[in-house]
Amino acid sequence: MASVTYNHVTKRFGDALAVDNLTLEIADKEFLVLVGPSGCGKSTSLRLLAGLEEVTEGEIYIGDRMVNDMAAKDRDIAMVFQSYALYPHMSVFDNMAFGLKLRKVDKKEIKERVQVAAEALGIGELLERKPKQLSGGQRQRVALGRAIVREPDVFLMDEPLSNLDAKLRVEARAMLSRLHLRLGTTFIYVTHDQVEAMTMGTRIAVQSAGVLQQVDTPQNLYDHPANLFVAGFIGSPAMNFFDARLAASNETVRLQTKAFQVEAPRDKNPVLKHHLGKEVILGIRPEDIHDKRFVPVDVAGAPVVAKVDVIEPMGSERHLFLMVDSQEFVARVDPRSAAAVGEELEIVLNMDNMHLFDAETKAAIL
Amino acid sequence: MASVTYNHVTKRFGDALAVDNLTLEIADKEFLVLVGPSGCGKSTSLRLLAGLEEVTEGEIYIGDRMVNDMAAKDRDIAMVFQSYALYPHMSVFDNMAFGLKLRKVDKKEIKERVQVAAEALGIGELLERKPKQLSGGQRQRVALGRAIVREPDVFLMDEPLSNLDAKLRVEARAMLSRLHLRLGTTFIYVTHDQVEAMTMGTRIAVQSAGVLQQVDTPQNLYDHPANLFVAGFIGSPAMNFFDARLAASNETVRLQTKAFQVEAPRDKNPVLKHHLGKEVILGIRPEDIHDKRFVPVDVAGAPVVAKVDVIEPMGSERHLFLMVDSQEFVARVDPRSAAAVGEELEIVLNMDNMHLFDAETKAAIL
Amino acid sequence: MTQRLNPMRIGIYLLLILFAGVFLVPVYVLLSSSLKTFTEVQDLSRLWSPPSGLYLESFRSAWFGIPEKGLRGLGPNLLNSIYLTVPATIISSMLGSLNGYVLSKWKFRGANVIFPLMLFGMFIPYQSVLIPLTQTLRAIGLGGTLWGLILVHVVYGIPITTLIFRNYYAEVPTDLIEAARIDGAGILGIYWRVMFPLSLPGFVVVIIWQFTNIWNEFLFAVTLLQKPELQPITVALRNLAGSQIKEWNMVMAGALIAAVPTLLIYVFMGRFFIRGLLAGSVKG
Amino acid sequence: AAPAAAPTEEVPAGPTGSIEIFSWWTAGGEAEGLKAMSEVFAARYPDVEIINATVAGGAGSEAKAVLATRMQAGDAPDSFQVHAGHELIDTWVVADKMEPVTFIFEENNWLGVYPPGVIEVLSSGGEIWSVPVNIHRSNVLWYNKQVFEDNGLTAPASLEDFFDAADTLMAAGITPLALGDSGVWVDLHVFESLLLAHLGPEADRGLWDGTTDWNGPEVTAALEDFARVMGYVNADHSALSWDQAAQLVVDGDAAMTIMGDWAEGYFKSVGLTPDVEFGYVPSPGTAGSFIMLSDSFGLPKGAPNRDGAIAWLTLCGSKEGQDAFNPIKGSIPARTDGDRSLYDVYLQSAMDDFASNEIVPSLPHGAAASEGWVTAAGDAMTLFVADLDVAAAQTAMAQACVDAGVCQ
Amino acid sequence: MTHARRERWIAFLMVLPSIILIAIFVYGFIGWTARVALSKWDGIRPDYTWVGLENFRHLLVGQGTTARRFHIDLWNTFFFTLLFMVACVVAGLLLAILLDQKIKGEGIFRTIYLFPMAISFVVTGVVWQWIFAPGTETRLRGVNALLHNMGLDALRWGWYTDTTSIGPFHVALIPVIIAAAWQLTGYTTAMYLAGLRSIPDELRDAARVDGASEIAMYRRIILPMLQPITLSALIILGHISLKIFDLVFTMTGRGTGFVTDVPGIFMFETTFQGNHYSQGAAISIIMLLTIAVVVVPYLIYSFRREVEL
Ligand SMILES: Nc1ncnc2c1ncn2[C@@H]1O[C@H](COP(=O)(O)OP(=O)(O)OP(=O)(O)O)[C@@H](O)[C@H]1O
Ligand SMILES: Nc1ncnc2c1ncn2[C@@H]1O[C@H](COP(=O)(O)OP(=O)(O)OP(=O)(O)O)[C@@H](O)[C@H]1O
Ligand SMILES: [Mg+2]
Ligand SMILES: [Mg+2]
Repeated sequence: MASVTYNHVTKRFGDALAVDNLTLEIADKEFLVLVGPSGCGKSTSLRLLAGLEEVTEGEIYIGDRMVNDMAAKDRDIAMVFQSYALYPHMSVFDNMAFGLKLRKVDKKEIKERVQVAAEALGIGELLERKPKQLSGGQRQRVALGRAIVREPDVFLMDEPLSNLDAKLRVEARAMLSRLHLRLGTTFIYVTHDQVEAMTMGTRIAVQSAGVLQQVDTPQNLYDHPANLFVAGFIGSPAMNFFDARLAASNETVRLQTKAFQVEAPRDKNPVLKHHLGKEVILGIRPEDIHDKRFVPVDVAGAPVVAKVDVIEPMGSERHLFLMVDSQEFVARVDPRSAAAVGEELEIVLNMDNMHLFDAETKAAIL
Repeated sequence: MASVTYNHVTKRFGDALAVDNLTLEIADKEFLVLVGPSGCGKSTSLRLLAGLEEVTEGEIYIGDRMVNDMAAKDRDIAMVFQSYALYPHMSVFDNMAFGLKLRKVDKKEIKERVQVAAEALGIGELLERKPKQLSGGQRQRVALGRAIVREPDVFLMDEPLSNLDAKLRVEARAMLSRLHLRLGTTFIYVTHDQVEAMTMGTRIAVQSAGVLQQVDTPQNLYDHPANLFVAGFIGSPAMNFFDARLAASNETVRLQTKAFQVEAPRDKNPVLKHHLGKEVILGIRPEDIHDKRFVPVDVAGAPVVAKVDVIEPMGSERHLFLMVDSQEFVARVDPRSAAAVGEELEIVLNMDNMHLFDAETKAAIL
Repeated sequence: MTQRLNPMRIGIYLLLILFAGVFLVPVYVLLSSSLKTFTEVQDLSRLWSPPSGLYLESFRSAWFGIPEKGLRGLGPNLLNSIYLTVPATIISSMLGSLNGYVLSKWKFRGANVIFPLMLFGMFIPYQSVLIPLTQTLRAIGLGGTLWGLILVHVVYGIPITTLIFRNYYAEVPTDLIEAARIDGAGILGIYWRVMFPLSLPGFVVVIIWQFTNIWNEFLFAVTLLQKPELQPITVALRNLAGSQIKEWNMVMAGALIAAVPTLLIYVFMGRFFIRGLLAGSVKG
Repeated sequence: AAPAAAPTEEVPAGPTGSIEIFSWWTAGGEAEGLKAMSEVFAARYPDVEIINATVAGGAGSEAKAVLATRMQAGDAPDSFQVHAGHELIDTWVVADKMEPVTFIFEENNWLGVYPPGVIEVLSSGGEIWSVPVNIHRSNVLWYNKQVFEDNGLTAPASLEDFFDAADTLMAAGITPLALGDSGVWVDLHVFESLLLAHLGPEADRGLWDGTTDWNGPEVTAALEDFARVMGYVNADHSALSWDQAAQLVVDGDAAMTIMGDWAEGYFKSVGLTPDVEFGYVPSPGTAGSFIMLSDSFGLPKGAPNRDGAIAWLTLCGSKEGQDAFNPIKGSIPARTDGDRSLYDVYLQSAMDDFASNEIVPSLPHGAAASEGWVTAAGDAMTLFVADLDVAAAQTAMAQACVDAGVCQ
Repeated sequence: MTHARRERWIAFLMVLPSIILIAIFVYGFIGWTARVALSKWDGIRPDYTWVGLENFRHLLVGQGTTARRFHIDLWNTFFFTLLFMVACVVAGLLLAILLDQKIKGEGIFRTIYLFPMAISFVVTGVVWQWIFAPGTETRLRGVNALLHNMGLDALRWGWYTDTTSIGPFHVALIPVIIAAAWQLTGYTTAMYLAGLRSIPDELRDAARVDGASEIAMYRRIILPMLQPITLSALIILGHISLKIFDLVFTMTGRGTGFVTDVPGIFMFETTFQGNHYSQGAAISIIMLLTIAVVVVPYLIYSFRREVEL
């Protein structure tokens, strides 16, 4: 059990900068999710910690130990790979026991630990099989099991759920959360899927192009994204953005987009008035756009008329792809909404939950 | 443009039954999604229609033509594969033009049609590239383009979005929906992902173990699943099931599960009273389970106390994994719900939306 | 992992160089002998000493022969070897490729029996078929002709080329074939337009293997081709050595000349060799 | 340059077309000699083109495999080189693959110019089966004159002389006898000289027709001497070919070697002069006998161009042809009327011996026994030089004679 | 005829030429050879008189030199094949592992290692014959001279001229094995290299994280995973070594006391030198059976594996 610290860590591959001056402290027992688009340096950050790549600059600590020059095998970490990287020639048991055998753990103890871990993961029956004979979900659990039996200081996982189908992924997420609670070990988890990040992380670190953007709890990240990138990355369907300009008349501040004009709630005036006349970007999450006929009672917002382009029924809700002029955006509405494709629909924007970003710096204003 | 009819179609591989007596009519211009778990025979059904497998029994019609003995190339269909199956040695242009060249279409026309399709898909710039030089999303669009330029009677797609990441998949779904509207061709789409099925299909056919379970519109399927399988398969998180027994006292019918007892709404009595004393399965969708503190105004349901096991914040909502005794179930609650793991939470089941299944036949009662 | 020069890596390089040295020892002998005079080369105790001078006469004699002494040179036979090896390699590769394609992607009933039966052909000792072979070739009118020998190399090349291609094509996704079928191509169209263009790495492995073997093959060539003007270079090379006194310096020079084309193939195609093996024959 | 002399023998009327002559003379003096003979032929028969189908490797090796394969496929060359004697007769004649060439001998009146011993070797069932072009001698001991002089030795005449000289040489740190038996026939080659020394020409000839007992004491003695000889040879004999062994003599590392008279060609090719740097005597104990072998050409049945082949054979047997071939090849003519002035000093002495000595056919070179017998004998010798087991070798040699159908 | 059946016919027709050729040139000829092996064809003229298994009896259980030679040959083949395969596999694997360490100039090394395959056995045989010619105490040759110059006189010996045997194993085979291994190690190296390249890096990473040192990683993960390649290599090497002829024929021949004799040479000599055609055919059939014993299980194995996939 240990904390992990990245201290101004940089990694270059030749000329390419994969991780840029990363400073990040991960507390003991935390479930930190590192999320970001493909190629942003997530895996590299993780592999630096694992000892699979060498740090170009900066230091990495596990607990108090500076591990820059320590071989992977000595770092007392376990890692789950996207491909699971199960040893194809070994049985499930041998896969799980491999790390322990190398550490010369007593045979009886190995057997016990593997048994316990396997039972916990529901693969107790499969110990004799070869990886080839397992389904995707089973393989994934073996990979987890292999990490668990090691009882490492830190658990690293690099997109361990990417190869599972939707159903299994949902189950596996919950399983991982429970596992983290039970083991009480530090988890560092890499994914490009914001849903995984949101649902499992105690904190989430968002990375983009090698640079750390924001670190916070899932709900805070969702409610208060620090910048345009985080706002757009977290949430599905993604937040809608509108280029806008702030204009004031009397006590109301209005947001003028190319497509429509809406009023900002009064309580936001103290902040907004510092930005009058500026180019800003208005952000509205899809669930804050309602079909006028089904606006929840506690919402009072700005009305707009939009054309329905595509409808995606989800059973418990509907995603409407809307257009005003050439501006496209998505609304997440009540499933009873009977809007039809091509229809001009009256919608309501819940401006209480609006976000606002500086068009230039992309930083959050609100 | 054509309708498609499967007439008592069966396909066996040796002894294994892949498709069992499938009868299905697909109207012209329909977007039919064939959905089901892995190995249920979806791909096989599609491949039978494409002429890539031979029918064991029954007939397949495209329009009025019986196509059982017709070669794939004469069926005037186009197909998009999960792997995209782009010809790696050909440029994007040649990939798209291949089918036309084989059909000896005039060179100038080929060029025109490819150009138009490419522009429509936003890959007009990439025509000179080789597939290797494309990203996943681009490849997917080339595969689509290759199908489009052929202007076939029927479009077949076998999990064309499985290899895209979450973000791209959301975009691609909308693109496919728009494409279907624009082309006005029959689409038959295979997926194991119920979200794709729900969001794109004009109708959905649910298959399980080679047998067709139900064919209906997405919302109907969601609201009125014909049996336990469909109910569990459609919707994410999946519907919660509780083994129960119906008991009547006075005018109220009660559902007794191992974990709790709830009353059924009075208006359902006419149906329920035929099943008193029977073993049934109660189905409640996660969104019909509310944190008592955040019950929407229009919902009046049955209160239950449950222990919170795992919490998945999704930003706009929260998934709570709950336990009563050893019965696990999931609730989809308001994001403001402050429930903590381990807490005993008061929840409310919206019994108006309850589902009920015969424990023996698994058919829907309600 | 780490790429810095540490003692470990220096050790690796040293080992590789050491092995390269050992591998080159016979090549050194070959080369230095070819540059020696007859008396020098006869003296085996001077095997390791470099040639006393650059005696290129052996190369000249090996290439042009010494007509006034009744010695034929390799020159014309090199061309024969090319006329033999190139078509035989191409045809056997093509046949192997077709077989591999059919046996991996269009299995008809019995295909799974035919394949191992074909493979077994790889293992027959060639000395034992010389007599029926010559008789058969004469019976079909190909006795003593280059085409007869080409046929023989093609036939005995079928097992290995089929094996390599079948394994290679097994890795080509079946989706591609199906896409082409739907696009309107038939079994032959798919081969020509899709499979064949994808086969480069497979062809490299097969060509390297076949070219080397056919080029260096001696027994069939010497038995089947009588006319000196038709004989390939290996036979001519053997003929550089008389039955009693063998001028090894000239033979070695000839051997070097004879090895040039195969060497060129290695140099130009070697890069793809591993890739081809990776995709194909490795699976065995 | 073709000799201008007019043909002395009668020419069959105007053969034309091409003839394929199969031989293993691909390089060196033998190829050059063949070339010289072909030129004579071309001058005499300008209308016939010679296809020189040569395959390296000598008898019993690739060349034989090629020939056998072709003959069985019915693809006979017009004429092919073959060792005169049993190699020809037991292989080809008994298989009914050959036409007798007695008529050529008769038409050209050759019966008088070839020694009876040669005719005997060529004949079977009252017919002559091939035309010999040359004669080689097998039982020759070659020695380095300088080494002999330095050690005060003279060329050994008897086996006792030989072993005495060998002891002297051993003491001087010189390998007495150079042996290069990487080719199996070399062991047989040495052994046949020893057999002759112990048996004498008469009994030696009897070995091949069953009249001399292979289990007799002389054969035992020959084998015992062979075992003794092996004590005086270079240790690396099995790594060397006969010419590399000869090189040992050239270099003075070894003093003597027993080899056929083609060795002279080797000594000359490295620049030595006969009687100056190297000397030669009959193998110890065999003076007065001449173990002969002969390259000859035969007339296969079904030769595509029979007339051409006959023309070729006529030339091979002619004085002109043989005098063109042999001086270059380093052998003597099979005829007794060769032009001595064309031959060097050694060959002249060989011609003298050939005319006067008892002729004995050679075993390893196909004159004395069938190929199957030679092979079996070779196998026995291969084992013998490794284990020097006299009894086993004698049994095996006797068995080989039985297997060949000659002994009972 | 349905389209599917028609296409299967076309498929069959595409391989038909190969099938016919193989049927004649392989199985027809094997049949012919088998027939000859059961006859008493002894001499140039074919003689198909049936003698049953007489020829085999003569070779396998006879008393004479023939059977003695053939027994030696079988042992020689056994040891030659065994050691040759071990040498090629061990050296090939070692070189492949070394080359897999992200080596600069890998292409050059690879070409050098592959180069021997490009030269005809017929020539390399002679070169190796010279190299391993031991010479005599007074005049050392080849490798012995080199060893002497390096002061390694203890390592000098008679190489292929040495008639010593350890049990049925003739030490003279060692130089022949070295020569053969030299020629084919490059090929095994290439195969192993391809195999190493096909092992995902993630597996190595997984092993490292699991606590494996580089050596442990190779021993416990990489090597076991290369097993199928080893099998393929063994088959290719095995069929070459069981049939080996040219190299031994030119390098050492049968050797004194048959120390380096192999069935290929025996078959060739007895057939084309001794004119014992039926005996030669019997040797061929025994060679073929030996190969079949090795190869057929392999074919079955790879066939099974495929079905499993
Ligand atoms: N071994 C390497 N050599 C060179 N460049 C590399 C190497 N590994 C990664 N990179 C580069 O570093 C950058 C970050 O790569 P990394 O694998 O960390 O991204 P990622 O965030 O994990 O992406 P993904 O979601 O696709 O896995 C990329 O631009 C990548 O091309
Ligand atoms: N060529 C074949 N030979 C034998 N069995 C087959 C073959 N193709 C499919 N099957 C079997 O038929 C059944 C249906 O397979 P199919 O591929 O249609 O499933 P699917 O619904 O597409 O599954 P997935 O979602 O995994 O693609 C499976 O049990 C499968 O194993
Ligand atoms: Mg990554
Ligand atoms: Mg499928």
